[in-house]
Amino acid sequence: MALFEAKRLHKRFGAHVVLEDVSMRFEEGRLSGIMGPNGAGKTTCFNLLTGRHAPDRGSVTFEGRDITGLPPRKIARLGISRSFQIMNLFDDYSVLDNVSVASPDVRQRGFSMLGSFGEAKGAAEVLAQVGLSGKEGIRAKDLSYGDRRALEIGVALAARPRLLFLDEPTAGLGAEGTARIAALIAELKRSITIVLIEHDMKFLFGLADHIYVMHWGQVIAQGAPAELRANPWVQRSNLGALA
Amino acid sequence: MLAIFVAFATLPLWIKGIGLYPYLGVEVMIWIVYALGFNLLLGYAGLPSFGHGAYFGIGAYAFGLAQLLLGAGLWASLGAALAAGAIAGAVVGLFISHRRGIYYALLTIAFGQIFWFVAIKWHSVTRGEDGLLNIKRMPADFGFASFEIQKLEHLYYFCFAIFVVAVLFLWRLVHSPFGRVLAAIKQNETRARFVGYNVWLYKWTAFTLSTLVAGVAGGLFALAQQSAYPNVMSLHQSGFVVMMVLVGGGLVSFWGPVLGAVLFFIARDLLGAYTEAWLLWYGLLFMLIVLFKPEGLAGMLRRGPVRSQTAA
Amino acid sequence: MILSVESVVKQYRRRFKPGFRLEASFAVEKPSIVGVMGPNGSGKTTLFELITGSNVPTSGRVMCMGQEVHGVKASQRDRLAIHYHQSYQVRRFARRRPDFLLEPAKSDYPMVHLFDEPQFNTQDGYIGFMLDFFRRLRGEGRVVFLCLHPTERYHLEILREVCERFVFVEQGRVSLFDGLDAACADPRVAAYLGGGSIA
Amino acid sequence: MILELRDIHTFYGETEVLFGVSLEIGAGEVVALLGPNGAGKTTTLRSILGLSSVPSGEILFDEKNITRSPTHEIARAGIGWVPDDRRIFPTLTVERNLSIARKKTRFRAWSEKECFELFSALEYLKHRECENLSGGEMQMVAIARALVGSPGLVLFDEPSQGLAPKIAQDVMRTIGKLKREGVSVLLVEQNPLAALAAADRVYVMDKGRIVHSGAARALTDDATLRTRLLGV
Repeated sequence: MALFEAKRLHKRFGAHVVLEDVSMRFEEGRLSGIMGPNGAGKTTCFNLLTGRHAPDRGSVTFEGRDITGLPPRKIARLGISRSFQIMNLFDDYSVLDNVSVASPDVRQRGFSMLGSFGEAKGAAEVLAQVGLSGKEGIRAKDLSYGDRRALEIGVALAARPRLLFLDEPTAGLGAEGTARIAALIAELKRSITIVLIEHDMKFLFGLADHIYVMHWGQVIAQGAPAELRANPWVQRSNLGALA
Repeated sequence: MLAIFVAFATLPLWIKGIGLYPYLGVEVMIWIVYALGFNLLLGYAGLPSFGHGAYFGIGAYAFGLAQLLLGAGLWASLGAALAAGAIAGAVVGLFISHRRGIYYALLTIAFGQIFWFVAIKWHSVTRGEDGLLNIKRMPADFGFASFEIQKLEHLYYFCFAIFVVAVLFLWRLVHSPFGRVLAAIKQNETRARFVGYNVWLYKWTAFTLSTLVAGVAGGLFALAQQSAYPNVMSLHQSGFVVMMVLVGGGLVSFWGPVLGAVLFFIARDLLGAYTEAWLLWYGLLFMLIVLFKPEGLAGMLRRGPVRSQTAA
Repeated sequence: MILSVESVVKQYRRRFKPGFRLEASFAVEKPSIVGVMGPNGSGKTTLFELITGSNVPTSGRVMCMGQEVHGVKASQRDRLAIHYHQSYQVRRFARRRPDFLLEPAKSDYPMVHLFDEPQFNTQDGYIGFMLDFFRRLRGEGRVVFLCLHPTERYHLEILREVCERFVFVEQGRVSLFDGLDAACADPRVAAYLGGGSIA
Repeated sequence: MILELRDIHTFYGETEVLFGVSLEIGAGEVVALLGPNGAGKTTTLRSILGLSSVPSGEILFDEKNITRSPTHEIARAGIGWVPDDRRIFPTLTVERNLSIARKKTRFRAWSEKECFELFSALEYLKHRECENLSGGEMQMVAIARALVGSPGLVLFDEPSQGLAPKIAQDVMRTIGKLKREGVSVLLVEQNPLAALAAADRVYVMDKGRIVHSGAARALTDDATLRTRLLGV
């Protein structure tokens, strides 16, 4: 049984159809990728999988449990976490507070009105993992762009997920920044199941075990990177040249 | 904080020296409590409530009715004010907590107007526009001892005690996990959802707490004024608390509303002595601050870049 | 029979005078990939709209999986045929009667997919995935229409690689061809392709 | 040089999309800009037109710095634009669409008559409302509209998109005519071979950077390089 499975998802916003008959399986311990041109429905697909929108038809299961249509907070509490393409940080909070607020430790004490906030358990480890040790006190909005990208992943990690969704973690990063995120994800891959949306093919083909290609709101192809690359049209493209 | 407590504790000793009167101190403290409670919502949770006077008024009526109809003592009447504010807020909160921004603001105005209208029209209970008169200042009974608060000076210290408790509670609250989560929701509601917070429940709780505090403040107001009347529930009275919080700098500092309330009453009494149109000038000041210094007075007093609320 | 366009006529009017007229009558019995070509303004888009049920024919009818498209609830009409323009799905349906008077779609998933000028870029490799997708749809028993203006040699390669049949639309008339060579042999198609500079 | 981009960086919000793009176009030169979906071609055009924020780098047009000029000033300086979605006023006639686009710059003005010579079909369509035109006819109007605005440089964003082969060839031929009249052209295209045939020089972009620049001829002749860069 796959850790996470989506079956025949449909979603439309008014007359605009964004997802049509999308099925995906994410196996435990593997890194799956989703790629596709702009407007293909990748981010909407993520939004459905993580509870931001409910599908019109179809089902989503996590560890065999039906989670279709659950609100984001319930999905998050089951151990599914996500990062955002357009950064979604607690901008006025320090790096440490960003990670602390996102941790289950603080979340459980959230309604304590007289206790003190303090530092969440494991926050230091998360910051070390994403390479932000030593920057605990800096406000999120004062960080460099690359550090903000790293913190975006850090906040998602702080929830101690079993399944991590990352939406274009390298968007807007140059070669160096991309290399940093690639090293981080390669490291994370050893301990958690990851699903990644990415435009950068070189990045994705280097990391993923299985890739879904989306277009027109549908999965138009899927397979291991080597299988996808074997397509003759792919061979003649830039993607072929990466091999 | 200590400086503020000391200033208010000694206020009756020096206030006449600067040409003002002790009752002003009572009024200022009541409004500070009200404004701090309001700022929990506006400054910390980022939820604009523009009909907040309703809950202040409900507190005042509850205090008066408990005393006049049920013959309740001081504590029970204050308890009734607190409970009435909280219950009214809890019910309204059910209808508005899934909203934010302008929709939230509009709904709070609508509910505020409903309560105001009820206060005016439900003549048999609220006595319409005349309001409840002859509310007495009952003795404060602590079980082992009982104090009269008829005299202004005694009333002052009674209010001061409640003021200290309320300020300490609110200060503790905004630095507790609850307060920090609330501020996190203000910064990024979407993200808060995705790390597992029940955003709706937090917003509802914040609203209820804030109306609870408004109810207490309203109860004290009825006690001090010895009456309760619908005027305090009107939209423009609700606007005063928004002005106090914004002018004082509630968005950047816990103490902003304190500054704002003090300035408001000084402006009322000093400007009011020269011109009937003091509110016009105060309104202009408010506009200038919102336009050029949205962080308010507290923001101006801070040197250098505005420190984050989290560092406190 | 998956799709049959039965003596369909669409007559537009301009200021009470007859304007553009499209006539079509053809059928696609079995799952296949059909190429669609024709000059701008020849009626291709109108034809697609008639098939998806977003445009009402003046006479004749379009049958999809045994149902007349205009007899199916507008909210479910996308389970018969869907229209893609470039990277987006277009779904606007003409409603002449309220939905509750119409029958539900018998199919759960669209059986006819009309791709209107998908963007084929040789550099990003998606062409291969798109072509595989068309083949997969056909393998699942559906009909694919691929409308493409062949402005470069590789466009013809694409059409030759995946399409079994061709529809050529010109001035409101629809002709069918079996295979690309048969289509190119027709003088009207040759003229449309611009005198062999790419063919 | 009529247009010069010096190391420009462009952002959407806080996300960087162009990472130091430099390119130049000489007077009367046709330059093609090619690359896969999402490489930054359209963003480059938007940056030149002042529609995207360019916090660092310089854009010089006709020896004036236009990096931070508002779009209407850039247009008045003499940059014409043929957008990929054409953006013609649908309820106005062809003639009216052209007359409202007329403006004076330091470059040569094209009369309506000259435009009709370029696209003979337009002469017969001039009283038609634009919403009744076919895709190819609309493209002609869009180009003519750029020309009556007296441009020194015209930016074409995927002009052959959605056009029948014959019409697409006509559009490419028009670009040759503009060149002979001394108008410079920057051409963004999905169809690499057609663009190479029309252009003097070519830039290839990928992921927000220029990855190749050189003579169009050289790329047409070098099949290995062309396959590697363009996949054709």
